[in-house]
Amino acid sequence: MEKLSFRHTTRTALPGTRASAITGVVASGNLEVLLERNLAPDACHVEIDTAIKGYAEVWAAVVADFVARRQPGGLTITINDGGARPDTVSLRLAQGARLMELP
Amino acid sequence: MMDWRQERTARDARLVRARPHADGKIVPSARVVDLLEAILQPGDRVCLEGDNQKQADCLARGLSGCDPARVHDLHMVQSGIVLPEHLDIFEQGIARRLDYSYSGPQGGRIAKMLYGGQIELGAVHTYLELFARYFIDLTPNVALIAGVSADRDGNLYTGPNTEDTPTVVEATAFKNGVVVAQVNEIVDRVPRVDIPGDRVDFVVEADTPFYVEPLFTRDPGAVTETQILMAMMAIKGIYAEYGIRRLNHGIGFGTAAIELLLPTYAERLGLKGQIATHWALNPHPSLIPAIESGWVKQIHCFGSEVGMDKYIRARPDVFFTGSDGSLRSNRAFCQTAGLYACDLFIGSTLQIDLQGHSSTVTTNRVAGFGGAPNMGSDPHGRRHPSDTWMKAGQEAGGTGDPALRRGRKLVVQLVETFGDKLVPAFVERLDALELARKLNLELAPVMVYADDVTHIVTEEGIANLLLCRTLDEREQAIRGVAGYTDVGRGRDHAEVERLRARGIIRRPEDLGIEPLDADRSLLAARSIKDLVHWSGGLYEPPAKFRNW
Amino acid sequence: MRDKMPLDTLLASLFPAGHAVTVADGLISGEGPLTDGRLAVIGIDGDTALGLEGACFLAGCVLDVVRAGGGRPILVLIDSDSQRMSRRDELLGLNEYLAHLAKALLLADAQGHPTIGLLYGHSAAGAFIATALATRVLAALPGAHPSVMDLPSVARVTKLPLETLQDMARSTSVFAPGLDNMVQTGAVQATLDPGKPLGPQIAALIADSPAVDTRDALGRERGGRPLAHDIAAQVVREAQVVRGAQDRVMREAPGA
Amino acid sequence: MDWKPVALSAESRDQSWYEASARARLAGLLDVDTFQEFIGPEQRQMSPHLPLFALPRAFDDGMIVGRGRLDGRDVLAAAQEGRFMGGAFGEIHGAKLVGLLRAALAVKPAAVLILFDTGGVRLQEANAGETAIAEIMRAITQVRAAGIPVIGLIGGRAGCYGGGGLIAGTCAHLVISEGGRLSVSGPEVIETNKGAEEFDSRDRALVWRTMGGKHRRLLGAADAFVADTIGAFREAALAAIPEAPSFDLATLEAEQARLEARLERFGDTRDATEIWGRLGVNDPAAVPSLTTEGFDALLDSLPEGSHHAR
Repeated sequence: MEKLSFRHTTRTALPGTRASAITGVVASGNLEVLLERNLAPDACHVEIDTAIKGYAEVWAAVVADFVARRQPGGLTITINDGGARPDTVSLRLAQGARLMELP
Repeated sequence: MMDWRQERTARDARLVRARPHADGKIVPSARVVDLLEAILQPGDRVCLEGDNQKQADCLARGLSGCDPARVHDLHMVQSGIVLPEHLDIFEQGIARRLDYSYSGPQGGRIAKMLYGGQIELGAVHTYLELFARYFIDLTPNVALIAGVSADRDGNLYTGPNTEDTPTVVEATAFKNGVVVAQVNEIVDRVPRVDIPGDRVDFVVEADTPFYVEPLFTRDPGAVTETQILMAMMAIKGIYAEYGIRRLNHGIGFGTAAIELLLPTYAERLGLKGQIATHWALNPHPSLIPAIESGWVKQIHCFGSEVGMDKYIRARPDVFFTGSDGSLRSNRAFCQTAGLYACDLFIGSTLQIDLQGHSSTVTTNRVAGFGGAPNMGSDPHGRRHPSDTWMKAGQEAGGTGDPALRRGRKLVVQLVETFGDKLVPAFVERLDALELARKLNLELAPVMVYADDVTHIVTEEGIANLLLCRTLDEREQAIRGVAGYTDVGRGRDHAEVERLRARGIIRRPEDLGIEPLDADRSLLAARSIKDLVHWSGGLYEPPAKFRNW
Repeated sequence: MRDKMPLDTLLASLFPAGHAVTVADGLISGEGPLTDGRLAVIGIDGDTALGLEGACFLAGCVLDVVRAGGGRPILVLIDSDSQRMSRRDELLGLNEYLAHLAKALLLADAQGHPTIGLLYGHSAAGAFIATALATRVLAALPGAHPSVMDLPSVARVTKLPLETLQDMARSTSVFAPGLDNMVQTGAVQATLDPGKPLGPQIAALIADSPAVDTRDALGRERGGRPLAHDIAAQVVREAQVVRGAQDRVMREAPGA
Repeated sequence: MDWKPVALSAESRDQSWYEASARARLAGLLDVDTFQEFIGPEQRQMSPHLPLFALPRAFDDGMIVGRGRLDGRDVLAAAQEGRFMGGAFGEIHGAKLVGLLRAALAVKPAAVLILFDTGGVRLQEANAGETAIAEIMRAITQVRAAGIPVIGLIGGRAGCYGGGGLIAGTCAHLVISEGGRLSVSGPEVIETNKGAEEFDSRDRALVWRTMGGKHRRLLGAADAFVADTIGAFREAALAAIPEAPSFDLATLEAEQARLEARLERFGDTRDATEIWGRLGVNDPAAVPSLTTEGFDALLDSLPEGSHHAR
């Protein structure tokens, strides 16, 4: 297991007022993402607990792209990862952001 | 005086030695070893029929049971190294030299034996190459083949899995060789004659029906959202764009996803009748919904697929069938069709390098080629135009009179950037090169050469390599769809954005596709059971694919 | 590890004045005198696997006691294997038979027949749940060896080396086989003293038996299940609080 | 026979139960937007034991419990996530269900629904899981004795195995789909312990014929057979509430008679098709390929009605 933590500053806050959302399942090659709106509107923290060590750089890149694309300001995002591939991670993050934007 | 009949004389002598073990042409399975020891001579070229589907397994066991003191140093010339016996005979000293094409499940063991020097390797071929060499310099002395049934005259019914048999028999029987067939049963009258009896010398009634691997069955239940996304991109960004009607699919889950999206996603795009109408393809169960929805005009098959017989019999407008109603497949013809008469090949691979060379070889597995390189190459012998072919040729550019510019076949690699266990599909250097070095091969085992690949589709986007004008552009186009692999992260971001502006790289959003819409509910069938329902109960899946 | 107490010895200690307990095909049934009344006895002997017929027979014995009424306590003596593993048992619905036996014991207890389990040998998996673990109070004799799965099998499933698991088993009780570990989780409430007559010890267990399920509280006290009790209690608390929609976490949409 | 393929729809109640996540099942099963979770994922009550094995944890430990409405009636519901650790019972996973059942005694819902999806006990927490299963079974009988139906729904990927099978056998009413499997020992467990001659776990037709939803319904081990949609499970759960038997001596005596009769009648059979034949099914071999409608028609045509005392 490896714990990773990323802190980003965003230009804007993520739209919507949902307090929290969860998507995905912890399974082999899959992950769950818990999103909570509890930070300053220009902050985004991502905490990851992953089953597979040694992919910190890939995680950093995936998270940075997600933050740049979605501007998830205000969110703490906590991930339990069962060894998902980066594309699955991107998909879940996007799904989570969409849930948080729902009215 | 010159003796022009030495081979014929030798053949006659083999037959004389073998007669005591046969009743006419019929040999009981208990006498297989005696028969083979009587026929075979040291150093013979032998084709033991077996490919990625059916196996002459009874004869393989028989060959492996021969006394190495009597039968040794054989030169095996066969499509598939699939059964354990195929390699046992090398360990036993029965066989020494090997020319083959495909080795799937034995890929690991064959690599070890090559490395250990137990096998003297001629070459790893594509199917068509090996078939071609049967008629030039690798003509078998003895062919050991498999069929469903035979009559006492040796007339052979191969059933839906005709596959390589006509080719192997043609090369052997008409060049003084001996043909031995194993069949599941001896009958008074075969349902249809796939091989005329005068080309078959002996018929062995096998102890068990020949084995067929259900290699082309993909459970829709295992298709992932990522594969659906890629299938959507391929349909919208390539099939629709080029109007692809004549095509061949690989056997992966990505292409299965495309097949399952035709009656749903592609239907919504209004593409029915415009794409995917004529196929060189095995009878993939995952194509049933598209067939039932009227998408498919016709399909010619390399072989058959376990459980599809009844369905095929009920759809003679779509499939090639015999007078008895069952499928007639033929690997040599279908490979030729895939090479010359199809405008697109799309398949998966394990590794792609920065130029676009791809390989399914890893450092400790030699899986062989099978047919993919025949499908996945641009045939320079092609002369007939089609809109697809011409458009691709135009994109590839060139100088001189347009009427002198040949078209291009579309060769598409559909790959997820990471495979199982987070192994990257994009690499700086193919493992095939390391393998070639270790084994002293002149040629690295490359599945599809870079100059044949036209598009790479990943979950990140489509790279159109036809439009690249320099090697640098090509490298950045590949890096630009290589996701978060080292190769992908090593991209020049500005250059990738320029390529995107020129349409060389297209992201899902550039194609009007929202990745979050890539949902399993888009699949026309989400389980094997759904396929059974689509087929009206005609598809009978093997037990291992059932969950009911 | 101590040897398990043979059934004859156990019965002699339990019923010094004699009893009417018999064993057939590894299934124990009968009764004997206990202080001021009679004690019904069922169980499994000889490391026998519990299958359809056994579960059906034992459940029938329990229901007979319930039908007769009178509050006669039921002692469940266990030295069993796991559930019987066979195609036939599963074909005919072993889960129903085992659950039925457990329900019979739970019904008996609810209707005033105190149920006491006494583990004197092995037990595992479904057989354990259907018998000993379905009683109000579960006691064990030293030498008993309950297990959900043996360590080599755990090693196979978890793909961890056996030595690693053996090391881990020394520091954590939650997964490893053995009586001590089941005591720590609270599943086995008491260990009896084989050196003293068993009758009075059983009678005392009946007298002291808790009205409610205290196994998770015991597990917390003993450290074998640090969180189970508090989690269950928290669910009970939250279920009694009416919350507004505002507090809710946005759940994944169906199909997502 | 109607061979139409499954409908394509994004409507939540048309979604496949088998494919849906535990949360999606709950969302579609209950009245829209009525589910309220207890110990939600934001509380991060995760397994304290999995890190020892270097295994990833889940915020809900694979068990989601809470309350909601079913056609306007208050119910409590628990759903196992079969993809996380095979839906297996660990300490927290089990304790959440124990708590839910205890809560039922206090809040008196119209029913408790258990959405099974489990391989049994989580080996990494085996003792805690095994004990929790015993606590759950005891609690279920108490809830039932209080007059509250406990209804089990089985149709997930992991099936309902091991201790899960025993818990299911303790419920008042079971709903199962074709993909659902209900058993104690799984095929692989039997094969590992007794050999492939006893049970060839790769013969999936055999697996489903022996443990699958259709057989369980025909045998009387489940009360209702439904199509693999969330909506179908919802309808069946609703219909089950008034039908659930009470938990008393009469019910268990009836069950005893039912189980003894089954042994008497089918004890000598080797294969499910023999049982189906004796039940009056004309073409037992065709049963696995029947659609839900075809299977319903078959059930209606059988000479005996259902007698599901449990």
